[in-house]
Amino acid sequence: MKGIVKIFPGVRALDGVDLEVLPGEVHCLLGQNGAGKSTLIKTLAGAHTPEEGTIEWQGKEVTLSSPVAAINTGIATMYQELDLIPGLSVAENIWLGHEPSTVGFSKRGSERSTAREMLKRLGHPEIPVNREVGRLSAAGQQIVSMARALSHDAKLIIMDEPSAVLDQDEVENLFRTIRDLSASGVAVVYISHRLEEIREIGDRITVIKDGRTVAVNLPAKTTPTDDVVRLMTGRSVEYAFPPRQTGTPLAERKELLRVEGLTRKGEFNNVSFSVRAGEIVGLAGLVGAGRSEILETIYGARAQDSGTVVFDGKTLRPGNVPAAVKLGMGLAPEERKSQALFLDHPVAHNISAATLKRYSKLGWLDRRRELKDAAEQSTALELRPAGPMRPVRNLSGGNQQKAVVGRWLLKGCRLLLLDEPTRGVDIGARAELYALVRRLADSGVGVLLVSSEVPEVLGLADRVLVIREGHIVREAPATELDEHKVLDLVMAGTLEGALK
Amino acid sequence: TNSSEEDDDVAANVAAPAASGSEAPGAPVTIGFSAPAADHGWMAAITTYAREQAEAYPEVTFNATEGTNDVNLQISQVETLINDKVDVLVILPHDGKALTEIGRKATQAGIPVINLDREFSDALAYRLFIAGNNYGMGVAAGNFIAEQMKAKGVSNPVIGEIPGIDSLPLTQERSQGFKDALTAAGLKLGPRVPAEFTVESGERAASNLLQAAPKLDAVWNHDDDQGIGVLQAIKNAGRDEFIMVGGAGSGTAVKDIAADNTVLKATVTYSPSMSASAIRLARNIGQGKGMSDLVEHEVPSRIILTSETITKENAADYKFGFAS
Amino acid sequence: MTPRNEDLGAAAGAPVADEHARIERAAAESTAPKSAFARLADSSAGRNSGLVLALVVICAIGLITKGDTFATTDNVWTILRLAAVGGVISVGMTFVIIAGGIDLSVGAIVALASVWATTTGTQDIGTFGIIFTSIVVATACGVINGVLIAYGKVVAFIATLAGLATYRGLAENLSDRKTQSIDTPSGFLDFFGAEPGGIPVLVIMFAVVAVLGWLLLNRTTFGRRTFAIGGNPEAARLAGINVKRQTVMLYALLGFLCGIATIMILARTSAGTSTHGNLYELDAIAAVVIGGTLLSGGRGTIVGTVFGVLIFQTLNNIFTLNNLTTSTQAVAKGLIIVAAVLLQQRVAKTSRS
Amino acid sequence: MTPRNEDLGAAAGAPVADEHARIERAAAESTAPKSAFARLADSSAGRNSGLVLALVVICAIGLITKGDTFATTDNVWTILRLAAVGGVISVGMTFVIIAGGIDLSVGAIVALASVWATTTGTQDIGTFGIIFTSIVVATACGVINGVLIAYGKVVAFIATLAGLATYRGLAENLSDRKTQSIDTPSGFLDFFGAEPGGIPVLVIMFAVVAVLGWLLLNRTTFGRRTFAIGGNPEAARLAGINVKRQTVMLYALLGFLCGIATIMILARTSAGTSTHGNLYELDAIAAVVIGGTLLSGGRGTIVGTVFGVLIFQTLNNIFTLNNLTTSTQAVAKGLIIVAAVLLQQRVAKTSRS
Ligand SMILES: Nc1ncnc2c1ncn2[C@@H]1O[C@H](COP(=O)(O)OP(=O)(O)OP(=O)(O)O)[C@@H](O)[C@H]1O
Ligand SMILES: Nc1ncnc2c1ncn2[C@@H]1O[C@H](COP(=O)(O)OP(=O)(O)OP(=O)(O)O)[C@@H](O)[C@H]1O
Ligand SMILES: [Mg+2]
Ligand SMILES: [Mg+2]
Repeated sequence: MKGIVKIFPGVRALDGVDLEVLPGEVHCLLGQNGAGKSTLIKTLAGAHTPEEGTIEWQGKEVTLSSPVAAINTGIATMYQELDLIPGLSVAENIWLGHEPSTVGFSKRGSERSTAREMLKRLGHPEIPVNREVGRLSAAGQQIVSMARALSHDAKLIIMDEPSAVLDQDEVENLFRTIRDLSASGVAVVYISHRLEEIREIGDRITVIKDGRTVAVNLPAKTTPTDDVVRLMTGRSVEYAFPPRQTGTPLAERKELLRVEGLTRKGEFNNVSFSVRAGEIVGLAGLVGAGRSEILETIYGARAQDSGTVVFDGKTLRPGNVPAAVKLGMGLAPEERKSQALFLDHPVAHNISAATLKRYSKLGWLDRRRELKDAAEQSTALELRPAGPMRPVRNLSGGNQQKAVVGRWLLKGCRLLLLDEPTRGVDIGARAELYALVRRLADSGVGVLLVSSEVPEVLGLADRVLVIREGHIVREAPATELDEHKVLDLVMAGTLEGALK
Repeated sequence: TNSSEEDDDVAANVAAPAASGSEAPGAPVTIGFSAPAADHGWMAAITTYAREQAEAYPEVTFNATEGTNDVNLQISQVETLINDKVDVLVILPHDGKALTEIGRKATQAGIPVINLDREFSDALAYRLFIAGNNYGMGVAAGNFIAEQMKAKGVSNPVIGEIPGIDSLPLTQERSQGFKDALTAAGLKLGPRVPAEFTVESGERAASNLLQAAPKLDAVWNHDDDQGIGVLQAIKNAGRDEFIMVGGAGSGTAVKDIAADNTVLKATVTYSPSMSASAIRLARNIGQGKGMSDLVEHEVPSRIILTSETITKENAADYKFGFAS
Repeated sequence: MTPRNEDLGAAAGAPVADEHARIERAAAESTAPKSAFARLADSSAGRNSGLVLALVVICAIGLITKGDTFATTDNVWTILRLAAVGGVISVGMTFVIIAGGIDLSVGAIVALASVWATTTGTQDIGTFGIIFTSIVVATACGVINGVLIAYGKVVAFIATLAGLATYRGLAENLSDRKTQSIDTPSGFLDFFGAEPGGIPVLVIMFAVVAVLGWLLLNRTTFGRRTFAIGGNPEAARLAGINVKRQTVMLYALLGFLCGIATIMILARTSAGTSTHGNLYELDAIAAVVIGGTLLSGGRGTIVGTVFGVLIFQTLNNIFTLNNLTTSTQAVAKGLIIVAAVLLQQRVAKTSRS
Repeated sequence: MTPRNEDLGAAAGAPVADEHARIERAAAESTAPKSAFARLADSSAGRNSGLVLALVVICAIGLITKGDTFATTDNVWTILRLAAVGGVISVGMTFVIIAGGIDLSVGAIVALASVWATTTGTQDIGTFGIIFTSIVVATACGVINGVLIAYGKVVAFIATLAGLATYRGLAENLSDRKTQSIDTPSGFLDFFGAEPGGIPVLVIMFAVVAVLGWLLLNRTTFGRRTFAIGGNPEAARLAGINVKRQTVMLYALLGFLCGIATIMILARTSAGTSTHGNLYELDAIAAVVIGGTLLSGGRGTIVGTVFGVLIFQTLNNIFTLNNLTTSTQAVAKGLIIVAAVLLQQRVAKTSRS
């Protein structure tokens, strides 16, 4: 690809990008949120038509005018935003658009068996091929998306942040697949904000910034992290975790949240713990362990079968979100698109959605103050481009995530429930976010943090709860745990069991 | 107003069985009845008259399937009545031609069919046809207006028309009669805005008509039910330079005409009492009797009613309206 | 920074099989604690168990109030004959709604096709002329709708609302608002009015359309794509589906089925008129939605639609048998619809937990 | 205890002035490269420029065909008076549709309220009785719809379809299908029939409803929540918005506006009847959708709806002035609607690029 230019109304998303991919290599694409990575690969996938620039495929110039054209050329894509049809089954999604069929009748038997085969290759024989995709977890959907890309027998597979919703276990499966692909000569374009993944799987790196290529042909294994980050952000970033709170010992602080025997059948069982003011409590566990469900139940978005949630001395009625919000809870949910964002509404309105009361007098909105505060919030999170009246839909994935987190930072909650807050957020903004969360805690806010990245939980939290299959298997100060211990716990249940 | 006074009128119109002639009590008869949806004063009166007439005969069982404007559903209702093995069927079809097939089927099944008001396309499909005279109604309205214009000495009068639902054959017949009568008198038809037999559509149509014609001499409104809206629109617009003729003959219209305080000066009838007649004759047919005023042994096969013109002079004599 | 997983696995000593067991358990979780009844509820018939129950309740009402006539074979055929015309259209409407669209013009299409098929010229050609004209006119209208929506990018609601006005207006102009009887002696009425083996031809046609519709929706790529563009049109496009062509084909299919319905209504009434098909759009949409198809697209079943049609028509039949007045019918219908939906939800919930 | 955001900003140590500059720059970014025309197109009037154009074209047709009567003040008031009743309902419908709902029962609500407000008992109380009853009955129907949808979880389409049947059935039962004139001598007709300063009261009412509706939708938390639950109900719920209560309030608002419309229709026709409001639901939805509001929710404008209403009524007026037959009107209307939408798209596209 050479000199690709893509213009959206008001934004020059790509401003002359070059990208060169060799057969059998894993080519990593790096850049900040909103740099233009997804836009670039969408032009390569035929989903966008570029205004300028040329694409060469195996030495010949081609025009990829539609997704079909790209697929037929031999380019398969896993998009950043999951592109599956929720109402169709796993097998149907995998084969969508190129169903094996005789005179229009789809061969459902062969569809299913090949789908099963492919899932097995991906290390997930347990995903039922007849299950509706909408009922799978985000991780499950990502795997189906992967299987679909494989089903095309493509020469080039593009993966836009495939690991964002996966835990380390699943990421390893993914890497095994990628290595298989490379071995058979298939090229992979891999996008991720986790530099350690790039190191492990990547061959070469291309860095883009503000729609322009700023570096090509960097060796993935050896380029110093600082260099990469500077290329991406234009500055050096301190990406260490902020220091923990000193001063009043946590044990002496006021208890903010007390969860007692919380149970939802089939999701989690007899969960009890507490969060104190100014404390960051992390929930570690594998995808599907039930952490999101626990958070949502505390928040009232789901009603528990038994158990109580006591917040600030008051017992909450099950399944009552407005009451929880009124008392000062906020939840940044896991699925930004379906659970958090009003895609067609301006960024500012998305950020202020939970804070409307603050700006209203007898129901009348003070829109100027609302806009100002929302804009400040998005600046604090480095949300780009910053136009507060831009529809959220047009933001890059990482920036959308920032808007979700921004909503609750603006609200100024007393207890913040963060479910995968850094999913898809670039390394610079991530550091900002960590600092922000720590500052919040220091000012007395309680934080309950769910993340599939164990280092994040360990680095940010004061205390860690390890969840396995809906049970708390270990509770300990973060300083007493390390990654190995946590991973052993989430897989084997108890440390003793793992060591045996 | 839905005063009870008009309900009394309705009841008074239904004759109690006499002891002699065709009115003498006879064998039990089950009469099946099907009509379009009673979404209009006139159509509501059709059902009411039929029901009350049937109730006046102890030996008559009245099996009414009420109301639909969907021919498909009405066909199925008649099918249900045939399944039920009624003795005689009285059908006021939503669309005469579209229900011919089922009329024929009923006849073939040995059930005599009385076709009310909207005629089947095949005379073999009914035993008796009773109807008002739509064409005659238009003629009556046209003649009345022509007379008035002549009496007033207006040359080249602007004559408006507010018909009901334009796609119904009955509307087309009425309009044709009206036009023919005007033409015969050397007059021309002016603006024409159809309504939909409802008060509201009458108001809307009249508002538009009055706008389209800054000056009018006469208007024929096909239907007195929609006429309530028409009159209100005229009142709202503060217009009174013309005369209006109503249609079908509702209780309110007759009262207005008698009071003579609106532009409504006359109405031409299309009496819903035909359904009461239909029930009486259905009973006669079911019992194998003739009509006592005729010397024939059996009920004839076609009866067409006439359209009366009701004016201030004769309004007091007219009892057979419908409530609206 | 992140430790390699293999190392971890080795360190933890957890066999791979164990890992699989974990995920498998998670996946099985939702099916495991289910009773036989719940499993039935997950199957196609079961997914409609609420509808079945609603229909059963309605039939019970029929039996109680008018057992002698309601339960006769004749009456069952009466219900089915009545259901047939609207049923055929509802099957087509199911496709369009699953694809995230809507068609308000179906009734008007039936009107136009019925008028066109009964002009003297067409009738002279005979049975074939009537059938051919009905189908071609109706399908053409469907194609026009589809092209406006897919290529003209007019919102389906608006495009077909305009179609409703235009097609019915054309029907009125063409027929001069007169009802046109089929009276050229031809086999048309005899054929479609026949009842081979006691089963009315119209009912057979409805059954065939429903079965073929089911196959088309659930067993072909066409059906798969219909779900896809309704579930997520952008994702469908990215998967290489020609969304525009598929959209046109869907409206054409519905138009075609309106043509079939036209033939059926012509057979039933022996006449074509511009008032045919009045408010069919509402009936069809209502049947589809009662049948559990989402108005927002992406999900729905033909079986549900057939139940929706039967529920409405059985209700009509029971009202007729009981001589209810129109007003009472309306009130009863409204209340029963709400009750049926609430009931259906209750059943769905029980079978899920 | 809640830390205000300002503190955070300060804690971050970023100089406030600097941040502001950054925000301003960013905000300017999106407007900078735009032409004056494009900026107009972005403003409220501009977003509806296609509609304005469509209305202008339609008016031009009116002027050309019937200039002498079309352009009179009287005729303008006639159009506006006709637009008023449906307009008030359409404003309410805009809210419901933006919130992702739909209400098919508005016409039936008007029928029921009009009948109830003109019973002898109510009329005896006088003007106040009529107004009070109209509003209370209509609002109550709206609340029932809302509760069924929000708490009973019945799909809006089905719940209000049932409402359509039930309310109209009740209206027929209550009035025994007779038209009930308002003849108790009271100031009702005089008041609402008045034309202070030459402006009909009904038109004033419509204008007031439209302006208040615009303010409510665009300047209050109520409006913001309406957009939110239409844009993404799950996200709205998780943002702490009481989605159920808001839903009930929205249908109640629409019911209330149906009550206003009932008063207006009573004033215009001086009679209550169960046939009032026939097919209002379709007219209102059509006006809203033509006005650019998405049927799927989350987006829409009151201004667009007002234009939609005006376009339809002006068309009707021009048809009448030109003495077109109903059938020709229907065809013309269909074609003009499609043309208007295609035109609107073209304009929108030009103004965007
Ligand atoms: N449809 C669109 N309309 C307008 N602007 C868009 C659209 N899609 C993307 N953009 C803009 O293009 C720029 C590049 O976005 P892109 O999604 O490619 O970023 P990215 O590098 O993938 O970021 P992330 O890491 O957050 O996923 C952003 O400024 C974004 O706001
Ligand atoms: N809508 C749903 N229907 C059926 N099953 C679901 C649904 N949502 C989630 N599940 C299942 O519930 C289990 C827990 O889900 P989930 O992945 O959200 O857990 P988690 O611990 O929050 O994981 P993570 O946050 O790491 O993704 C999984 O087995 C998932 O498949
Ligand atoms: Mg991206
Ligand atoms: Mg989760």
